[in-house]
Amino acid sequence: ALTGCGADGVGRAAPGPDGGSFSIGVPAWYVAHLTPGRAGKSSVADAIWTPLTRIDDRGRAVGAVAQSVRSSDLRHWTIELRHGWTFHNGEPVTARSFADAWNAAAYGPNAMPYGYLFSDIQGYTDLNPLKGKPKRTTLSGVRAVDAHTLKVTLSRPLSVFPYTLTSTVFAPMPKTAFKDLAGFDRLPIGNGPYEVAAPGIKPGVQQLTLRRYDGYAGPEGSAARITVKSYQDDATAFTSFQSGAVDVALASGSRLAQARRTDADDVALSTAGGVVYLGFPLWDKRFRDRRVRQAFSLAINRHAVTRSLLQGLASPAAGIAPDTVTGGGQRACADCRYDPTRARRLLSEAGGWHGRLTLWTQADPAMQTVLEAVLNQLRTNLGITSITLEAQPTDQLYPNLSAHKADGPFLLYMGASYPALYAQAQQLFTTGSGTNTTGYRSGTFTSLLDRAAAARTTPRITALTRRAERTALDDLPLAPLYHPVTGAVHGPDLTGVHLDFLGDVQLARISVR
Amino acid sequence: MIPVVLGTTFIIYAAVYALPGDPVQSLAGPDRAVSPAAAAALRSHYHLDSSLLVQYGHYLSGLLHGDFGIDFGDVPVSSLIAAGWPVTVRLALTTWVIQAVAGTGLGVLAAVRAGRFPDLAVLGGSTLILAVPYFVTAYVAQIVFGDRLGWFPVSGVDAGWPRSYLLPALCLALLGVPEVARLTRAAVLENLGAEFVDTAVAKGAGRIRVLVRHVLRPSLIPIVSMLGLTLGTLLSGTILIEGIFNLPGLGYQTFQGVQQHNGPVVVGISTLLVLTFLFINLVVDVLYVVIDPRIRLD
Amino acid sequence: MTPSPRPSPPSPGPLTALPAYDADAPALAVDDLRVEFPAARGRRTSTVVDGASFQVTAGQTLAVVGESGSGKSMTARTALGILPAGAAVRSGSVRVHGVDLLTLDERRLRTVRGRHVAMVFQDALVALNPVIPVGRQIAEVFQVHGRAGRRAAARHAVDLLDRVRIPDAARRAGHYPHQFSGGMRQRVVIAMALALTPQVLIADEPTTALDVTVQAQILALLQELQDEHRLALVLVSHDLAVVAQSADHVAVMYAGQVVESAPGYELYRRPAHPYTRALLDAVPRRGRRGHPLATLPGAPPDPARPADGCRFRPRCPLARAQCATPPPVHNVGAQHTSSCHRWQEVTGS
Amino acid sequence: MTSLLSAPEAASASSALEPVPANGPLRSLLRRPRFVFSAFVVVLLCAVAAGPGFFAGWFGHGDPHACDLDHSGHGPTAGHPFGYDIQGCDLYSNVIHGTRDSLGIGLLTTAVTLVTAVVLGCLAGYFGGLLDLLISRLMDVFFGFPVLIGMIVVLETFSVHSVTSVSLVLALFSWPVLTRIMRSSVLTVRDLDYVVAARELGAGHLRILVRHVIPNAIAPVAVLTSMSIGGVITAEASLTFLGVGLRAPAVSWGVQLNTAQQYFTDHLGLLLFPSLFLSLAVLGFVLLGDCLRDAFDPRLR
Amino acid sequence: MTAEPHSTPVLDVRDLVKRHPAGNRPLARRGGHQITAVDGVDLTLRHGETLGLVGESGSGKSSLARLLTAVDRPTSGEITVLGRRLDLLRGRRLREMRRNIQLVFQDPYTSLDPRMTVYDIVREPLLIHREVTPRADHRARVAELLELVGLSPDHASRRPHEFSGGQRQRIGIARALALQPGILVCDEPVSALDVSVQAQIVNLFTALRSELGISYIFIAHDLAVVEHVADRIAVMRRGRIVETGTVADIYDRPQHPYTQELLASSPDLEPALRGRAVPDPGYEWLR
Ligand SMILES: Nc1ncnc2c1ncn2[C@@H]1O[C@H](COP(=O)(O)OP(=O)(O)OP(=O)(O)O)[C@@H](O)[C@H]1O
Ligand SMILES: Nc1ncnc2c1ncn2[C@@H]1O[C@H](COP(=O)(O)OP(=O)(O)OP(=O)(O)O)[C@@H](O)[C@H]1O
Ligand SMILES: [Mg+2]
Ligand SMILES: [Mg+2]
Ligand code: NI
Repeated sequence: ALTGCGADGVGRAAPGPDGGSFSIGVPAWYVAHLTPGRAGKSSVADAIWTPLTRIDDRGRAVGAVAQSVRSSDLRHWTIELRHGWTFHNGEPVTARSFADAWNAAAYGPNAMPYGYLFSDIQGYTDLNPLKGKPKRTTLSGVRAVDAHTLKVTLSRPLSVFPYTLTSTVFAPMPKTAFKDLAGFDRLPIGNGPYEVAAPGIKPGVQQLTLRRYDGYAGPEGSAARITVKSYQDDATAFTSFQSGAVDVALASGSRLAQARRTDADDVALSTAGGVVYLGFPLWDKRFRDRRVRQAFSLAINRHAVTRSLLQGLASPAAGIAPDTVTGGGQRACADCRYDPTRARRLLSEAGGWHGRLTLWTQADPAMQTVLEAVLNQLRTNLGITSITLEAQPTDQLYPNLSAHKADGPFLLYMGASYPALYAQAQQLFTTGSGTNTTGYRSGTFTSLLDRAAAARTTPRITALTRRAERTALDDLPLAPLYHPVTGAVHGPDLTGVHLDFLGDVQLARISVR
Repeated sequence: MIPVVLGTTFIIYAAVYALPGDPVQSLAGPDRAVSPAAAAALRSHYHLDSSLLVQYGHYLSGLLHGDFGIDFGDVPVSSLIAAGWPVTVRLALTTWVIQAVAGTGLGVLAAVRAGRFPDLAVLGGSTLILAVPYFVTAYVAQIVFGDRLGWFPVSGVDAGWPRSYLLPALCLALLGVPEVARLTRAAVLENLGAEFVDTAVAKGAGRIRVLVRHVLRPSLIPIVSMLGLTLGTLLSGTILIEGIFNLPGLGYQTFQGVQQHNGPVVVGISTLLVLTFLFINLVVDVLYVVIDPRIRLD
Repeated sequence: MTPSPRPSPPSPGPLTALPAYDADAPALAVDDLRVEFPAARGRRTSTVVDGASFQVTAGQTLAVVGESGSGKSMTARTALGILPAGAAVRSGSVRVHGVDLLTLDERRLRTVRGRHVAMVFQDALVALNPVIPVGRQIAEVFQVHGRAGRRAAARHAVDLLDRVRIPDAARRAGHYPHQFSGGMRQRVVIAMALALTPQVLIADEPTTALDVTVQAQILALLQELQDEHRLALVLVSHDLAVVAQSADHVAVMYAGQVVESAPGYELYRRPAHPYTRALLDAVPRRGRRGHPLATLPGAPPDPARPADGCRFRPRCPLARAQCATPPPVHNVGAQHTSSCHRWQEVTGS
Repeated sequence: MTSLLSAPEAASASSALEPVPANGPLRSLLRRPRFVFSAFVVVLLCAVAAGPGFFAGWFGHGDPHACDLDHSGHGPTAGHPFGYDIQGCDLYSNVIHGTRDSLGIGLLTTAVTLVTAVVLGCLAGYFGGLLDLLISRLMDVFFGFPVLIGMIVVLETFSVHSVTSVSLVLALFSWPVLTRIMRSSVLTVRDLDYVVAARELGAGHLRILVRHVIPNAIAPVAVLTSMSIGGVITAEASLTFLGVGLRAPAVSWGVQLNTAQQYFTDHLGLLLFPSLFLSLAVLGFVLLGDCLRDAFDPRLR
Repeated sequence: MTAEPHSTPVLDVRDLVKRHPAGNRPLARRGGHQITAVDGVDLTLRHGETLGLVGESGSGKSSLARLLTAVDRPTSGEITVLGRRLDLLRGRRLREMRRNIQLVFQDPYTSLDPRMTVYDIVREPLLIHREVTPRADHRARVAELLELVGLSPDHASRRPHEFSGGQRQRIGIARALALQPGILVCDEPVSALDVSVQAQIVNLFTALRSELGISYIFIAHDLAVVEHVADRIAVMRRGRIVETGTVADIYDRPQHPYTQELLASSPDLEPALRGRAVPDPGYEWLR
C-alpha cells in the first residue's frame, strides 16, 4: 500500500508531481560525518556535495563545478569555476570556498581523517608537521586568484590530478562552516543536488532526510525527498528492504546472489573498481623466491572461488583493475591461472615449503571465507599442511603489514580512489605508498609510472600504466584473485538505480514511478 | 564507591589503551593507510600521543568539570549516552520482564510437573535454544517474524516502544529464559518438600497460593540474584542484538568506541554500567534480607 | 472463638454440603489405615502405619500415645492427606462425619482442610514458613477460606496470638518464626489450626515445648472450644499426665498399629497390653529420685522387617509361641480393646 | 573414660552396624533411564572428542580438510550424509572433528568458572565483611566492564586463538555470574541451624564449608553449570562472530555455526547439523546435571 | 573421676545479657526494637552436677543455652568454662574448647544437615576432634551411640527427614554425646520422646554423670523429669533467673510466686495411677 508515510520514515516510495520520495538503507558510517574532509566518499556525500570534477559514464573526469582544469607542466594547475553555483543557503560557490575548505581539511589540528588526500598539494607538510603545532594554516599551493579561478601547485607532476578532484573530499564549504566545524558536520550546508534537512545527524537518530536543492546548477535530482536510514549491519538493511522498510539497500555476498536469483530486475550490479589480491610479504625470506609466489598464485583456482564460493558475484582477476576502470581489464598477470601441477613443481624447484604458513586477512566474514578457500587450495595443491588463518581488524592489520610483522600472504581488497588504472597501480606498487602492503620496490616500475604521471594524453597515460602494471605483476609481489561485484536492490517502483565505479548508488538519478 | 569508580575507569581506560591496533587507522577507513603526518595530527587532537597516565589524567580532569570527553567525531560522550541510554534501557527492561515472567513461570511449571511432559518440554526447549547461537536466532526471527509474517518491524525504533523492542527483546530473552527457568525449577524442587508447604496445604490453601507464597517465595534468593544479574548484563551485553536490529543504543556506541579505541566513549559508558551494577546489586542484597529475614548482611 | 462469631456446631460449610455428610457419624473415624514407604534403592518397603483404626466423636478428645516412631505423626498427616514425598496410602479410610477424605478430590479436600479439619504439626519451626511473618501466616487461613479480608484477617491473627498467650501479640505478629522461642512457635501453629474453629483438630504433640502454666492455659482453651463448638480433638502426646487430664479416650500405638484402646481412666487403672503397662511404668514419679526409671529393653521392630504375629513379641516378657500369630482385637471392657493374646494376664497381675 | 559407653546394652551394637553405603548414589543412578541416556551421550561425545578420526571415517570420507569448492553447499550424497559445507568440505567429518575443540572449550571454561565461583562465592558469602565487599565490588567492575574489550584485549594480547586462551577468556568474564549466585545461596545457608550446630561441634571453617555449606548451597550453581557447557560453546560462536574467537582451519561447532549464519537461508544443513550435535551435548549435560541433583537431593532418595 | 563431685565450678556465668534485634521489618532491624532474651543471668554449674532449668515459654532458656555453648555471642556478661573466658575465646582455642561443652538443640530437625546420613552426622564430631576416637573405631562408636539413644544402627544410612520427631531428637543427643563432653547443655532433649524412651535417655544421662562426671544443664518443661534428673533447679522468667535451689527446696518450699504457680499447674499423674505399685525396671510384674 502506498501510503504517504515518508515523513515519519516508515517505508515506501511515494511518487508525486514534484518527483516523489523514497528511502535508502546505508551503512552507518555513511552518515557518521557529513563534512567533506571527514565523510569520505559515499552516495550520501555525493548527494550533498559536488566537487570540481566528476566521473562521467565512460569513466572520464569531466568538470562539475569546474569549467576547466588545466596545466602545462602537470604541477601547476589552473581551475576555472562555472558561474551560478550556490550553496544550499544561497551563498555563491567561489574559488575561496574551495580554498578555505581544502585548507580546513588539510590543517592538522582539525583532525580531518581524509586530510591526507591533500598531501600532493604543495605546503601540505607545513600544515601537518610531524611534531608540534603547524606554523601555517593555509596550503601554500592553493590560491584563489579571483572568485572563479583557483590556482593549485602540486609537490610533483600528476597527470591524474583532475581525477583526484572527483572526490567529495575536495568539495567547497560555505563561510558559516568555519565558525563551528563540529556543528557543521552534523548539519552541513553543501552545494550538491540535495540539501540536508534539519536536524541533520543526531546521536541516536538513525535517519537523515535529504531535500532536493532547487537552486542546483548541475543536473537536478529527480526525487524530491530522500530518507536515508543507517544500519549497523548490512544483513539487517537487506532484511529491512525485503520487508519494505526501505526502497533501496546495498547488498553483497549470498544475499545479493539470492536477490539476483529471485528478482533480477530489481538488482543493480557493478563490478567494483578494485581487486582482491593475495599479497606476499616480500620481507619474509621464504617469499623472496619468485617461484614460490608463482606457485601460490598458480595453486589458486580463481574460477572455482568466484563461481562456487562467491556465486558468480566476482570475476577472476588477471590484473589489478577490472575493465570498468580506465585502463583496467588487461591480462597483465601471466601466473594468474590455475595450474596446480606447475605450482607444485615450481614450489619444489624453489626448495619446497618449510614451516608453518599463516594467511592473513582483515576481520571480515566474507574475506575470511575466501581466505579459507584459498587455504584449502594451498593445502591440497601445494601439500602445505600446517596452515593457520589470522584475521585482524584493519586498524591492526595495516600497521602490522607496514611494520612487516605479518609472516605470510595476506588477502586484501584495494579499491581505486578514482577509476583509473593509474590510481590502482600507484596505490599498490609505488615505493612509499601507504597502501603498498607488500613492500614492493622496482626501479622499472617507478620510472614507468612516473612517466605515466607526466604524460599528457589519456591513451598515453593508460599505455604507460599498463606497462607498469605488467612489470609489477611479472615480479608478482601480489597475486590478483578477483574483482568483486557489488550491488544494490531496490523496489519495483524505482528506476535509475545505478552503481558507480566504487559501488555507490547515485541518489540523484533515482526516480520514483 | 569512589575507589570502585576510579579503579574501574582506570582499568577500562588502560584496557582500551592496551587494545592492539591503531585508532588512527580505524578512523581513516578500511582500505587506506594514513600518512604519518596526518596520523600525528589526529593523534595529538585526541591526545592519543601521550602516555596512558597522562591521557587518563586528562580524562579525569575533564570529568571533574563535568566533561565526559568526545568521540572521534567530536560528539560529546554525554550526548551519545543521553541518546543511547533510553534505547538500551527500554530494550533491557523489556527483555528482563519477559525473562522474569517466562523464566519463573516455566520453571515453576517444570518443577511442579517434574519428570512429566511440561518438564521435558521446558528441558527440550531450553536445549534447542542453547544449541543455536542467539545471533543466528535473531537473524532467523528477523526474517520470519519481521519480514515473512510482518508481525514486528524488522529493525529500528521507528515504531516506538513496545513494538520495535519486542522482537529483539524476545530474541535476547531466549538467552536467559532457560537459565532462569532451570534455576527456578531447582529452587522450587528444593522447597517443594518442605514441611511448611505441608502446613500451607493443611490450611486449605490453593495450589497457586501454595506455589507462589510458600514454595516460590523462599526459593527466590537465587532467582532474584540471577534476575538482578541479567538486568545488568542486559544493559551491557546487547551489542550483537542492537546491531542486528539496528537499535541506536549504547551497544553500538561501545562497539564503535572499542573499534576506534576511544577511551572516553568506552569508559563513559562502562562507568555508567558499573554504577548501574553497583546499584542493582545493592538492591538485590537488600532484597535478600527482605526475602529471607534470616539472612544478615554486615 | 472470637474470630469466628458463629453459632454452635455443626458448622455449615463445604463439608456439610457433601452427600456423604452425616452429622451423627463420628467426627473422625480412621479405619484400617496402612501407609507405606515403597521399596526404593535397595531399601525394603517399610510399612509405617499398619492397619491403625480409631475414632473420635464430636466434643470428645482422643489421645494417641505410643512409642517414638510408631507412626503417630504419619497417621495424623494421612488423615489430612498430607504425606511426605515417597509415602503411599495402601488401604483404609479416614472419615470426617462420614465423608472419606482419602477419596475426596483435591479441590474439595482443600475446602475441608483448615476449615473443618485442622492440624498442628509436630515440629513447629519447620512447620512455619521462615520468610513470612507469623501474623500473616495465621491470617492466611482466613483469607484462603474467604472468611475475612486482608485487614480483618490480620486483626483476627493478632487476637489469636493473644489467645495463645503470646505477649505483646500485636507487635509479635510482624515477627518471623526464627525470632520466636520454641514454645511460642508451637503456639503460633496452634493458633493457626484453631483459627476457623474446625470440627476436628489433629494436634501432633502440641504442648511439648510449653511450660506447664502455658500448657494448662492452652489445654483450657481447647477444652473451652470443645465445650462450645463440640470440637473433636485428636491429641498425639507423650505426656501421660496431660493425657490423663484431658483425654476421653486413649489409643496406644506400637509399630504402626493401635495395640490398645480404652477410655482414659480405664487405661491407667487397667492396662491390657504389656506395652501400655511398660509405658506407664516408665513414667517418672515423685519421690523416686535416684532410682533408675523403668525402661523397656530392646528396640522397636524395624518397619521394613516387621515380625509376623504380635509386633511387641520380641520385647515382650510374656511372649509365647502363640504370639507368633497376629493377635485379634479382644474386648477387655466397655470400649476397651487390646491386641494381646494374653491380655488377661496383663490385667490380672 | 569410655567404660560406660560400652555398657552391656551397647555391647552387641558394634557388630550390628551395616556397612553404610557411603554417599554411593551411583548404583541407584544406573537404574534410571535418564541417567543412562545422558551418561551415554556424554561419554560418546567425549570419545568423539578424543578420537574424532575414528568416527569421522564412518562414511568413508573422514578428512575434514579434503575440500572441493565445486561441491560448495551441496546436499547429502552417498558417503556424505550431511552434505558439504560452503567450502565444499564434508560436513559430517567437520562436525565430528569440531567436537574436540567445542567440548574442550565448554568443559574447560565451565570447570574454571565453577571452581572460581565456588571458592569466591563461599568466601564472600560465608565470611562476609571486608572480603565480601572486595569480592562483590570486583564483580561489579567485571560486570560493567565491556566484555568485548576485555576479550579483545586479552585474546589479542595472548595473540593466540587456542582452545585454552578462548576458554580462559570466557571464564574470565563468566565467573562473576556464578559467583554471585553462589554467594547468595551461601548467604541463605550459612546461618541455618545445622551449620550453627556444626560450628558448635568445633568444626573449622573449611569443614563447615565443604561438608555443610557447599553441599546445601551448590544446587543453583550446579544447575547453571550444567547448562553453561552449552552456553559456552555457543558463546564461542559469538566470539568468532565478533572476530576474536577460534578461526579456521580450527574446526569447532562455534566456527561452523558462525559460518552458517551467513548462509543458512540457502543451506539450512550448515546450521542444522552442528546445532544438532550441540543440542545433544547440551541435553546430555543438563540431564546429567539433573540426575546428579536428584541423586543428591535427600528427599528424593 | 578424680574431682570431688559438686565442688569445683565448671561453668560460671556472670551478669549475662542477650538482646535480639527485633524490628518487624527486616530492613529496619538496626536501631529498631530489641528483645531482651537473657537479662542479667548469674549461674554456676559444678562438676558432675545437673542443673535443671525450667521456666516460662519464651523466658530465654534456649537463648541462655546458646550463649553458654558459644553458639551465640552475649551482648554483655561473662561466661567462664573450665576456668577460661568462653566469651573471649576465638578461632582455634574456641574450637578446642567446644569439645568440652556441647549443646543438644531444642529443634532437632533444623539442626541436622539434611544432606548427610545419620552416620555422617553422628560421626562428624569424631572427625573434628580426632583425638577422641581412633578412626578405625568410628563405625563401631557410631553404632554404639545410636544404640545408646535407642536407635537402630540400621538407620545409619538414612537421612534426617526419614525419621520421626522423637528419632530426630535422639540423633541430636547421640551427636552431642559423641565427644563425651564435660558439660552438656540439653535444650528440652526429651520433649518429643515417649516415656519409655525418655526413661532410657534419662537413665543414660544419669549413668553418664556418675561414670564420667559430666555436668548437665537440663532444660525441660516436664517437672517430673526435671525432678528426676536434676540436683539443683533454676527457674527462669522473662530473661531472669527468679529462683534457684535444690530439688527439694524448689519442689517442697517454692519461694517465688512464679515457681509456685508452675508447680501448681503441673499436671499430676498420681491420681490416675493411684494404687499402682511403683515398678522395678525388672518387670517383676510380668513374671
Ligand atoms: N521419609 C521416610 N522414609 C522412611 N521411613 C520414614 C520416613 N518418615 C518417617 N519414617 C518412619 O516412619 C515411622 C513413623 O514415623 P512417625 O513420624 O509417624 O512416628 P511418631 O509416632 O510420630 O514418632 P515420634 O513420637 O517420635 O514423633 C518411623 O519409624 C520413621 O522412621
Ligand atoms: N533470633 C531472635 N531474634 C529475635 N528474638 C528472639 C530470637 N531468638 C529468640 N528471641 C526471643 O527471645 C525470647 C527468649 O527466647 P528463647 O528461645 O530463649 O525462649 P525459651 O525460654 O527457650 O522458650 P521455649 O521454652 O518456648 O523454648 C523470646 O521472646 C524470643 O521471641
Ligand atoms: Mg511424631
Ligand atoms: Mg527454647
Ligand atoms: Ni506505507
